[in-house]
Amino acid sequence: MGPEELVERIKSLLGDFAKDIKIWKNDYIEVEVDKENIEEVAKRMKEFGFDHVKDLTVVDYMKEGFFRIIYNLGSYDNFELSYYIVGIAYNIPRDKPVTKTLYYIYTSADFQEREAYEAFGITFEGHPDLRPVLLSPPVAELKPLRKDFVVKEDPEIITKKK
Amino acid sequence: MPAKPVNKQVPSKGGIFSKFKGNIEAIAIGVKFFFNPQRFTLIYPKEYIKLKEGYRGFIVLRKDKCINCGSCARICPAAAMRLIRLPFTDPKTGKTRMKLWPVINYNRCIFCGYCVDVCPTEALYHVPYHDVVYETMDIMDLDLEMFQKEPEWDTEKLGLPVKYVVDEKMGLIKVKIKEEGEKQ
Amino acid sequence: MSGIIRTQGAQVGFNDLKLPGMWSRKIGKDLYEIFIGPQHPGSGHMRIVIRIDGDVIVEADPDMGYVHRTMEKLSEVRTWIKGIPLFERMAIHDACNVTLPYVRAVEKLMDIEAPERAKYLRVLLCEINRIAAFLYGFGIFGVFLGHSTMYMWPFGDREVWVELAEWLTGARLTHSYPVFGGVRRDVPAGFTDALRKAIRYMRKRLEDYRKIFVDNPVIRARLEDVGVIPKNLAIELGITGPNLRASGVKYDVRLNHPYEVYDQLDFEIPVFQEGDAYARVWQRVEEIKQSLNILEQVADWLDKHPRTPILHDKFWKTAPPLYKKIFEETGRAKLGAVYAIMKVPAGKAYERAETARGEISYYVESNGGNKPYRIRIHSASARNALVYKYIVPGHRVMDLPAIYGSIDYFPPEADR
Amino acid sequence: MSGILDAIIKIITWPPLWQLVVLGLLVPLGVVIFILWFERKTAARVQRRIGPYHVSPKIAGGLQLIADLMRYMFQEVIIPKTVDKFPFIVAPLAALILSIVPVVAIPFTSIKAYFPIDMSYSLIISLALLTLSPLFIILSGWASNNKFSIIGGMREAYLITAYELVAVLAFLSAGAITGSFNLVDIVEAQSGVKWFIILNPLAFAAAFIGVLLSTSGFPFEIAESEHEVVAGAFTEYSGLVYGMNMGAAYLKRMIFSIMITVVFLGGWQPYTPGEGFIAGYLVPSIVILVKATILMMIFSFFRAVYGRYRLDQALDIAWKILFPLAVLGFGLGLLEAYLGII
Repeated sequence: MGPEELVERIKSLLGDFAKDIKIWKNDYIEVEVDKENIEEVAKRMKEFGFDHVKDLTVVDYMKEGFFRIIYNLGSYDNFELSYYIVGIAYNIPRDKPVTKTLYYIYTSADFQEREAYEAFGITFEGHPDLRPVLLSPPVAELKPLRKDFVVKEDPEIITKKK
Repeated sequence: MPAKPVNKQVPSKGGIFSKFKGNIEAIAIGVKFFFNPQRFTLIYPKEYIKLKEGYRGFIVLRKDKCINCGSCARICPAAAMRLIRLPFTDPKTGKTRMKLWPVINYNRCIFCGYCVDVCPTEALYHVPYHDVVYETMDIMDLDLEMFQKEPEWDTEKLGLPVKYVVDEKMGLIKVKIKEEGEKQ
Repeated sequence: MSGIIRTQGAQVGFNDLKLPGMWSRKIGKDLYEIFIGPQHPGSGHMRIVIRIDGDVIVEADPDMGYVHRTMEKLSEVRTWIKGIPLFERMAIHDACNVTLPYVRAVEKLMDIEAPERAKYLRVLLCEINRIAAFLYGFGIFGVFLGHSTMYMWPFGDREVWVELAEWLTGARLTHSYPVFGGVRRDVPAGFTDALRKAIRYMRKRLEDYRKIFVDNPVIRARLEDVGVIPKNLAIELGITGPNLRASGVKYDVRLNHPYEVYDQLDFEIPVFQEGDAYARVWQRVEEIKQSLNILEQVADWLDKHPRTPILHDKFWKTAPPLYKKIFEETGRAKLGAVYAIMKVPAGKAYERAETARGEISYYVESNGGNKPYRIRIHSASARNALVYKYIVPGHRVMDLPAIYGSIDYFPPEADR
Repeated sequence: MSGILDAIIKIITWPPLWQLVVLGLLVPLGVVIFILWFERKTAARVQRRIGPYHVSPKIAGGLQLIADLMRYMFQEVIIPKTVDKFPFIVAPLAALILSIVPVVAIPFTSIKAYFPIDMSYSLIISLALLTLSPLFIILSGWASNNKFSIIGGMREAYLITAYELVAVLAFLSAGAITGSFNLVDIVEAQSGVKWFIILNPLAFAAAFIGVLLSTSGFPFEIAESEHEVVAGAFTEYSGLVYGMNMGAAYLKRMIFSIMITVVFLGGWQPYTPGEGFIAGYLVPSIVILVKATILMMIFSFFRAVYGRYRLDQALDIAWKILFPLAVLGFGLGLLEAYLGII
């Protein structure tokens, strides 16, 4: 199954929910949806054969003012689908980072939603155990993966010592 | 030809006989190694491993080859390599100019060897050892003069050089290297 | 979905005991709470909070993050090449496997591909790393079950593979071997012979392992029917790697999304059906055997083919004569200065690879600059950590080390 | 002059003192130190290592154990604030003493003059004393007031129920064969090659595994299992007190080994005690100690080849395999007594 064919099938599966579908580098398909429909989309994708969340990525577009939440779905059981990763992406505003959890559809998203919560401060409504997983609570409050948390990496390659 | 999945089975649980056999086998192999231990321990300060050529150990600068390009400092992932501005007198023209020279901070170095690989004139090279002792953290931050010397390797004075050779029976065997490079 | 025990009652920010800066929670009166870790001999750099009723665990809460090094954030402030030594610190004994998808993702964005010889060399180091990592896992597993010989033997035999990796790359563990467009060194003279010897040695040793550990009745008693992950639950939780295949799922990135030259090599993906800790041990034994097969084929290929450039033409065409001379003499491919200031075209790429502990995936996004815009890593151990929460409850306290060891959890990899 | 010397020798060789201090404490202590060294060396050989080496390379690291002993002796003894101090300190001491005491009931010779206490129920007395010391391990775990200690203590308590009956039954089967609970009679009955290990291998196997269980030897090192309960009941102990705890386990194993030697391995047979101190007391006790040491070496070899069983599996083994085995051994003993093999 070529990527184009998969895109067609996803289009017919999701109908109007899919706002935009892009193919990146032949094996990564990014499907843009709306925040409101995410649960329905996830349910349909799971029935379609994408049975687990490979990873949950949040990208901070600080200048544009939104977070892009991407559930990268993969398949274990279906050999043809397992070649592809489908990223279900939707945007939420930076100043109100609240969204719905997919924990009850994809159990594999459990810790990853906690990670997104600690690193970006995104609240997943309905997640039963939303607390930091890697960071300690005081550090998690700084939301370290947001772009406005700046890490000072010494860019200077010329030293003045000695 | 791609990989193919193959279904496998764990051995069945078996009865008392297979349990008995398992116990006997375990004890037998224990006894076998008890009488023939096959060890290859390195007795460290008394022996040391003479590492192979190409080992990424400490880094030394050949100043005469350096063209002051700064690539090494730019590629250093740990920010251990830095450039320092020092006057340099050109032996041909006799003019003195300020130039940028690399210096290394071994507090930070991770021995990835990118600097050596990226150097366009092979002005940097690895010495094949890594067990060097510095007395304080300060002197690990080398200056240009120290950076040109191979660090002092005390292990060499204390012990005998050995090397490990991959062997079919033992895995690794310890081979003593004689002074002249003869093998025992 | 069935069989999953969902934790109840935990709310965001609960702090029953009013402790500053930490979460705390009251537990039932007849429960006993034990902290396994982080300074516990039975844990790695992590903590598992278990609540036990008698000898049976009723709830387990893995508390990771003790070796979190903010790799995703750090990579955003460093140039592209600096990511390689950074990411391989996730699992230093599995360095090539862990960094390879990152390198490949960046190569995808740059639309380049490594030369064939470099691909074979990558596979060579990947499989050496895989075997070494499996042996490492066996060692930890052995000591968790109190079997000290199984601790020492794999660690000693791992030395063979570490020695080979050192010979090939110049470093015992953190090889930083693959770079964008190829690898850094060609095989030294005499390497393939030593490799073949090591392969034959390892095959023999696996039989020894079987006798003293895998078929040992004590160990079998500890592992059989312990930590069973049924197939549907394994898929649901997104378990990965040998743990997944031991549960009967035919999924291996080398099979489903072949990378480098894995589609040209002849090897098997062993799959077990039982899904218990004992099947996971056998899974690893079988995978070592397959890795040895792969290594044999790679050694044959390398013997047949003379030395050709191991960096992509984009980098190697412009290389000065000195570089080519050094490559001919020593096999070291020197890197062009462009690596330090390289820019990667804007775009997104998703790449994964099969490490010793399972699938690692990288989401790489570039905005065309000399630094990544966003890199998301999800490592195998991080995915397997769900096992503690969903599989451990219902087992006895003494099963915890058995399950911990059998899923080969490696905290530094999970914490990133 | 010679009178004083004689008096001193007489005091030292006074059977109760000699037996308790020399045969009960000093010699086993020496054997335990040797066994600890042997255990480490054995494990090292099987595991392709060198083991203790750097302290004294010429005698294969033999002084390493002395160094370790010194370390335990001079280490600070930390008594945490939260522990119950009196039982915390007394429990390991009591456990240590109780592991040695059974030796007063074990005869090392058949000459009556050299019995510390002459009694006809020595088998039962020594067994009863031997099974006392684990109570104090439970006590020390309890007194430590630490979660791991309490779990370790509870595990020990479970194990007691498992091995006590097995060990007692297995040893008593010797009494069934001979019709006497006097250890001297039991040894005398094993003259020639009629050792009870040959006559009654079932009881011997049960006793052997029972001893492994009771002294937490591999594969039954469960109560101190490092990977769940840190050091079990001894988690909070340090320094000399910890060393006492550990020493008690090994001393107990030594005394158990002596018991097995006497009951199953023919005691001082094939040697027949003669007249005088040396021929009548010293040589037979050496024979017994050598046999016991070999037994100890076999026990410690298991460390190199086995992991540990789970607690419930150990109990399973004890109740489902060892207990029937011990009963069968007892029955076999009765049968042999009935047939008059002895």
